[in-house]
Amino acid sequence: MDSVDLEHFLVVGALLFAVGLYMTLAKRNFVGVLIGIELMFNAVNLTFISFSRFVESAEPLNGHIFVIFVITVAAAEAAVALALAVLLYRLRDTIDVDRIDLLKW
Amino acid sequence: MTIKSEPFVVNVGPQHPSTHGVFRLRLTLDGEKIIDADMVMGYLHRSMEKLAEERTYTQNIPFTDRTDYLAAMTGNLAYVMAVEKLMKIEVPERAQFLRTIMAELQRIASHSMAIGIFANDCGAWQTPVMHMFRDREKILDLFEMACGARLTLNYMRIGGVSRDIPDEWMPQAYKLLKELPKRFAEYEDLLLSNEIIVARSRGVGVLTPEQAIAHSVSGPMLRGSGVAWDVRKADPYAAYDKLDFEIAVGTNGDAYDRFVIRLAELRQSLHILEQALDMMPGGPVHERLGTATVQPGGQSIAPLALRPPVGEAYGRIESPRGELGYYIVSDGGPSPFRFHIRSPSFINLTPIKQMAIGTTVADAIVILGSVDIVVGEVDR
Amino acid sequence: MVILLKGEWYDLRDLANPVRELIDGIGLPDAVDYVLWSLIASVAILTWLVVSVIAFIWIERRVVALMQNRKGPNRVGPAGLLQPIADAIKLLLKEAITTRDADRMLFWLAPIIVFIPTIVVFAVVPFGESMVLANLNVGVLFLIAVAGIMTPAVFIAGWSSNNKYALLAAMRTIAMLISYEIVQVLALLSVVIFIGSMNLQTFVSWQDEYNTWLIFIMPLPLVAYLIAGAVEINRSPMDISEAESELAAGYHTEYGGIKFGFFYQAEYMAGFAIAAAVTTLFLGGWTLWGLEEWIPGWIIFLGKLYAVFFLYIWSRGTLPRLRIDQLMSFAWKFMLPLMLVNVLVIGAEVFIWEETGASRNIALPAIGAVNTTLAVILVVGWGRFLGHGSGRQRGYRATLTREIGKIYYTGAEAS
Amino acid sequence: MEDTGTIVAFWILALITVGAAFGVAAVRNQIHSVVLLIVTFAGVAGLYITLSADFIAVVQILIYIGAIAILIIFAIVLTPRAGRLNQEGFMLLPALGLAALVAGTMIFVAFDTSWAISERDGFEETATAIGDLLLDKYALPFEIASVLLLSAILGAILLVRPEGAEEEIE
Repeated sequence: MDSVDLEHFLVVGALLFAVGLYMTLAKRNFVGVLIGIELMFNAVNLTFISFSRFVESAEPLNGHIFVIFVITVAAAEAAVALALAVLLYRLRDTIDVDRIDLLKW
Repeated sequence: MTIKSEPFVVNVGPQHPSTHGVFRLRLTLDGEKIIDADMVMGYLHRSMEKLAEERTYTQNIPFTDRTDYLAAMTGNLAYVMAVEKLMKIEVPERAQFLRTIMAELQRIASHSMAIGIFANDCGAWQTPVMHMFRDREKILDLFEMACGARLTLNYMRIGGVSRDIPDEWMPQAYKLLKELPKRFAEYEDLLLSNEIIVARSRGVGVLTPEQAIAHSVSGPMLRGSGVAWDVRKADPYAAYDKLDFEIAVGTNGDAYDRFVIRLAELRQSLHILEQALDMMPGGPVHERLGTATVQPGGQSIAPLALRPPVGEAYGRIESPRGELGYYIVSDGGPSPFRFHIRSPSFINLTPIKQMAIGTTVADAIVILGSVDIVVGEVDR
Repeated sequence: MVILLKGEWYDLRDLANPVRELIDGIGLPDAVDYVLWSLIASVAILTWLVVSVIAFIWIERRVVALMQNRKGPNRVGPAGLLQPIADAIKLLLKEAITTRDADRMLFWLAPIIVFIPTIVVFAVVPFGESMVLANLNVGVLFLIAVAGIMTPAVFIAGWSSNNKYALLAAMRTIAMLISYEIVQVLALLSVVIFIGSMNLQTFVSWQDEYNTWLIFIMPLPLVAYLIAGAVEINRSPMDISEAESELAAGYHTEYGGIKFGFFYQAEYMAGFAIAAAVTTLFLGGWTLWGLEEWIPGWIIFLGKLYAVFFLYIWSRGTLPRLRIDQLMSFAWKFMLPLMLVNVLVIGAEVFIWEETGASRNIALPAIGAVNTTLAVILVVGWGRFLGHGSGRQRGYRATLTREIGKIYYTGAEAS
Repeated sequence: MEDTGTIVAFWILALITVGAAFGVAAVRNQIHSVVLLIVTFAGVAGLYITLSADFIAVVQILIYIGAIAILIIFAIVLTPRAGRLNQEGFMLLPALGLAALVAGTMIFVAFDTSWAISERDGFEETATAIGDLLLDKYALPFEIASVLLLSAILGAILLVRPEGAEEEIE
């Protein structure tokens, strides 16, 4: 506990990712799934930034650039996905992913 | 694909800053858009029409103060005119002029409030209404000098007015008349071309003349829809036939037009007042009725127990809110058999559903403000 | 005198000096020193904020009263000075009601969350030469980002109240704040391009060095920022999120007692935050053309801040409120294109200045003149293009007639 | 990173972040879940600051709290009749197992790998350097990202536009 190293941040990232993964797989509500995806994005970003801070590299700021692109994509993804959720709700009156099964087998 | 949007019912009122009393508007919303509007009235119902059947004709005058409490003079006037018509009483000329002057002063006071409150409904945080209060205050001072009361005046009597104005009244009134045009010019400058007020009220709450007539609205609402109609011209009462004035009409029938008309009517009222004060004749202010008692000061008081002949009468005037009518049926007894008030506030409210549907919540408030209701008169 | 004072611990030109001398004098370990120093600074800023809010509640009420022909509060204490304190005591003593179907946790949380961003902003604001709690390199971005926290906080307040007015107001607020955040970002972006830094202290030193204020160089972003700020702090004509005459009290309709007090206080603090940002970014911060050598910089800063905040009081006493759709179209159709053009123009100017290497005495007045003319042309031209302010309504009066029964209706023209 | 401030800050922020993240998955009420998600985002922003990534931290607050959380809130509010319960479907146990497995693997890898740790201190100022990189080396991805955002905006508008909006525009 006398210093904070890369591993600490990686563990936080891993835990966030696991929670996100769990939510994405298990939640019935479409919005819950999205929240899970956002959590995973955050975990990845955190990992990127910690590598960029700690790991030997010629251009350490590349990690930051990656995070910026990830955030951009996440924003776009969130907008489209939530639009899909609203659309789905209008069509099917539900956003329960277990009940959206028109394409099932 | 249709949008399945949850209808969202919002109760504007009975406790709400913009319903000017305890009036309730049930709005059904789709987002911010109004898809249905219902009026719920009766929160201030005091059953005046029924109570009046138990009281003598003179005792009923104070009731007329309390229907439209922002324009008590006009309420008085309409009622006493109806009774005078029933009893075929000729009112002395000085009383006629006093009635006209008081009614016009009341119109200025009431319209000032209406304009201020309308600006308030548009979101101006109290400033216009406070400025308007300044003028209204001076007029109420004049009322106080004339009859001792400021809000519920009880000034008119069957056969005239309760007492003559004191000597200091006329100079005071002339002083006010000199002040007011400057003020009105200021309000016109500030409010008429205010970009935000125009944006908020232009094209909002449009009422076509056909709709307006179908709903039998009156007053600034009807004139706002472009119908040149004013009881003062159409069926002159008091001293209006001797006075020169114009009717202000709008061309678009929207909330902005009603607001503009009220501003223009302030000027017209001022014009009427100037003429009436100059033309004011001398003489008694009260017709001496059969059993009238004469007070030591020479003031005559109408008897408590008037017994008009059997019959019916409808007295109507142009109150600040529209055509105010009192319909009275007499069975020959000391109290009216039937006492009905055609209250402009109530009737002007009826097209609000047409006006509000399709607009937004903010517009509904502006429309309500442009109708200029007094809930005391709506519910009576 | 100034020479004598300079750098001494009793030099009042920088309030931080005496405190720093004192702490250094004790000789504590670094960590404790750091924490103690931050703590003292934070408490000082908070105290100043609360006192300012209390003072400005009184000032606002008195000033608006003067604008409205009234006297304003004048009973409690001399000239009503103790009125805000009496109000605060009243709010504290009131029962903190939670409505039955409210979401209890969020209902209690919302006033606290609303409070956070308004205070945190002041961490990066330079009150004086060295009076800044955290000299962030991304200070400008920080201002915007922290203000963005307001949005979910307001939503939480509106949602948890379980009140229809509150929910409606919360949705309005979110839509509005997000729209104007974009305007705000673009307004500050043009400033940042020009200065070439996002550090607020750099802004002050730049304006000091070049002996000008950014308000003279780029008035348009200032106006845009002030308008976006008015939206953020619910000042008329943008106070639709708590539109008194429409939605009772907006998103804090259900809040009473000290919880309402929190919202009220937070609103004022956010106002000070906007004023502080405007002062620092556009009005030279704590400098006043050399006068800061004689007058403590923080007094200059506060003077400017209060002057900017006064604008909001003024507008509140003067202007009616816009409708939500008008406000949104104002943001998206009017402000956004203008701001985009502005960013482009400023970028071009910076580029040309660098390329030509003109001296500052030529470049700055030229840029200022170009920007001011352009601002006027853009605002008037774009406004005309969208059909505003063409003077069409200016001469509109009611038609006067003596004839009865005629119909003058010509059909409603669209606004 | 040995100084006391950073260590204390890291542990507090890490606990808040991870705790709030678990809360996001665990609480029943969807709105509470989003509020905790905002806390997680804020915690991650704090962690970025301890990693001396000030620009990214501010961007995190700006985009995630100011925009994405709001979008999620909008989605919840706009779907009123959908269940607002944050409940799990039939995938609960497999998901739990998989998540635990992934977390375990990643933590194992994190501790097992010998990372090439550099000895440099945190970044002094990242904003300018990031700006330079974005407009120089990464100019093409930057442009592509802007096109992506534009198409996302258009797509989102197109998806939720009500039927008959074409006539309204004309």
